[in-house]
Amino acid sequence: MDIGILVKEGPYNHQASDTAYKFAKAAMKKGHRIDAVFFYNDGVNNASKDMDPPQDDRHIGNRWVELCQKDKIPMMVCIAAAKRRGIVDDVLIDCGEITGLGNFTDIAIRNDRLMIFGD
Amino acid sequence: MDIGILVKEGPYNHQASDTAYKFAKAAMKKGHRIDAVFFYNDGVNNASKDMDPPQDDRHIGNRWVELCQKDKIPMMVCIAAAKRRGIVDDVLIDCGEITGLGNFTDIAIRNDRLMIFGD
Amino acid sequence: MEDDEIVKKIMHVMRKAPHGTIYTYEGLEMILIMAAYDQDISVAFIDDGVYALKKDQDTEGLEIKGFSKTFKALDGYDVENLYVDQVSLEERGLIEDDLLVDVEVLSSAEIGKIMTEQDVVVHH
Amino acid sequence: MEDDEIVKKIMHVMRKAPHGTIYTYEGLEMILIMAAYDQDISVAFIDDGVYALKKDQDTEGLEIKGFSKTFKALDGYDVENLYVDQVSLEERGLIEDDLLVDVEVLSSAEIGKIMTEQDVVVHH
Amino acid sequence: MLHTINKSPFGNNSFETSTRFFQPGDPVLFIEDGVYAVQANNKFSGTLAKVQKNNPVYVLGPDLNARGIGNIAEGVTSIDYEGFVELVEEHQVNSWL
Amino acid sequence: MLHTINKSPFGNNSFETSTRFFQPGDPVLFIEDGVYAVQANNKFSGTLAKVQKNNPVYVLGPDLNARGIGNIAEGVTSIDYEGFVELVEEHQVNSWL
Repeated sequence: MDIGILVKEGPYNHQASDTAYKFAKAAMKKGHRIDAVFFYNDGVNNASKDMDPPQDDRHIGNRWVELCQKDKIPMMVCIAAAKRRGIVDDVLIDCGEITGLGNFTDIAIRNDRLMIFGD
Repeated sequence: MDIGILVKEGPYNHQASDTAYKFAKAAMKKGHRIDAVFFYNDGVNNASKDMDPPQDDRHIGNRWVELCQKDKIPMMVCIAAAKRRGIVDDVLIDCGEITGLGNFTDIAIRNDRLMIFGD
Repeated sequence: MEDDEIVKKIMHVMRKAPHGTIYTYEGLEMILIMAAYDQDISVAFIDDGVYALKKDQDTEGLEIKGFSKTFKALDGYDVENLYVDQVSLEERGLIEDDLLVDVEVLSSAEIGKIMTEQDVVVHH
Repeated sequence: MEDDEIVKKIMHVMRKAPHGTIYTYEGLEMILIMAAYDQDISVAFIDDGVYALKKDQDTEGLEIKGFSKTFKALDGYDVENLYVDQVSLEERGLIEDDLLVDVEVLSSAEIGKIMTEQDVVVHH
Repeated sequence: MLHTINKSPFGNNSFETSTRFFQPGDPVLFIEDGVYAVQANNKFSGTLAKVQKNNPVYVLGPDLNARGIGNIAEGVTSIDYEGFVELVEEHQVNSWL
Repeated sequence: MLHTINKSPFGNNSFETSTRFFQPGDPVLFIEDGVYAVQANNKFSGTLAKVQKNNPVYVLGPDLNARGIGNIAEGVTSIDYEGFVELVEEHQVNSWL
């Protein structure tokens, strides 16, 4: 199955990013394809490259980079939501891309499922 | 009266930043002193210098800079909360300062009131 | 594009109050973009989401950008299926005439049935 | 410092469930720092905040850092006034023995009275 | 002690919970999405009326206007941000987030 | 259609509201703070029992464990993330945020 993922909350403050990641890993393990992860609302803060959590905690930013680099899943950030919140190219994680809601619409349309994680 | 302010949510996504700003302006108008604004939890995202909201909307980042530069109110960002979320010196608004919860404790102790805005 | 001929049923659900959080506003921005894609789009207003349609909203005193009137534009974008949950309206002491736009007031069961027919449901 | 001799009554209120959001965890971090400042600190657990003290929390399956055991350390920091709202406990089918630490279970009115005596109340 | 409530009573339990903790005479101020609690004739009118027996109730007018809520319960005082500051001058603050 | 609920029923109305919209047979999955809804013998046990008459109820085990909730209502099936994926294979998804 092809699955799109929408993340609507920022890292650490809400569990949404964690659940989305764990779901994506489990889905791939079962042979499904994750088409893209799209960040909206405060979710755009997931794409910040400068997260530096305590050593004994998970690194949410690195998880997205891993999914992108190893599993070739595009990490898309909504430009309108990102501009409001100060997420610009300079602070973006490797292989994060700033894009529009049109791309999100394509994701919603072309996949078998759209999984939404938020608050 | 001396008033400390704690902001616990990020800009735009929640009204907390707006209410805090409007309260601070009204308090100063009535002759009170705002001792400091401290950002905690997702509130640290208020200190991002790169916000670029639509022209016809308010600019929350610039409001904090104005309070800091014109009214000399320190804008303090909790280091632990900021590191988790990728708020580092490079992305900080002018005159924002990254500091610790010890400074917040001082703010809570030395002021007549602590005003808290969040979700 | 490959998706040109796919028409999916996409429902947006507004369940939060306007202004206290951005979800309704950014939800509306998403709907306006999606409306250009010739999909079968509907919007359901449930719980505090019905307050998004309340007449007479004036955000000037907050210095926050208002957007309630944008709901009136949905019709022009061919987003015509606006469902309002009757229980939500009644709990809030509101009637249809309190709302900015023409809507279909339905029972929760009726909206629930339409929900199950969707390919995608997005809560804002 | 100028504040050396001021002792203020500061109450932290935990009202949210752990793990779904970070408020409880970052609230606890704040309390641990404040505890070093010789203030009169108390913590009230109300609503889902009582779940923060539930025994047997194991976050390994979420790969999220657990922190419930840190509540046990509060005693060592001289944060000894831990109040739990009885109604909140009962609504959740919990008893004192379900909690990780020794607490004082009080009525809402009793906690309300203590609240009014505070210089600062911080909800997390 | 001034209690502020900033969440809609429909979506969140903070209003209903907070009422258990109010002391007689404590002023209560509704702000942000909390202002829906003072809308006349809604599901929470009974809860609000009970609070009003022992507590003066205020609402932040700019938040009401933003939400188009013109019809508020009798006895509720609408104030602006300066009125908010005046309440804070008189009382310590308990913000029910 | 699979319904997921991620908020505590105590703090937020999403569980109670969602029940009005479930169609008979729709599976319901509690995740994140939503899992408190399946804790045995709490305030929402009656609401849950009513849902169970018409809908199979699942809960995400890792979220239960994280919260130390060992005692869950009879008839609720605990699953892991792979079980979550299996439900998604079978159904379109409605996440009640």
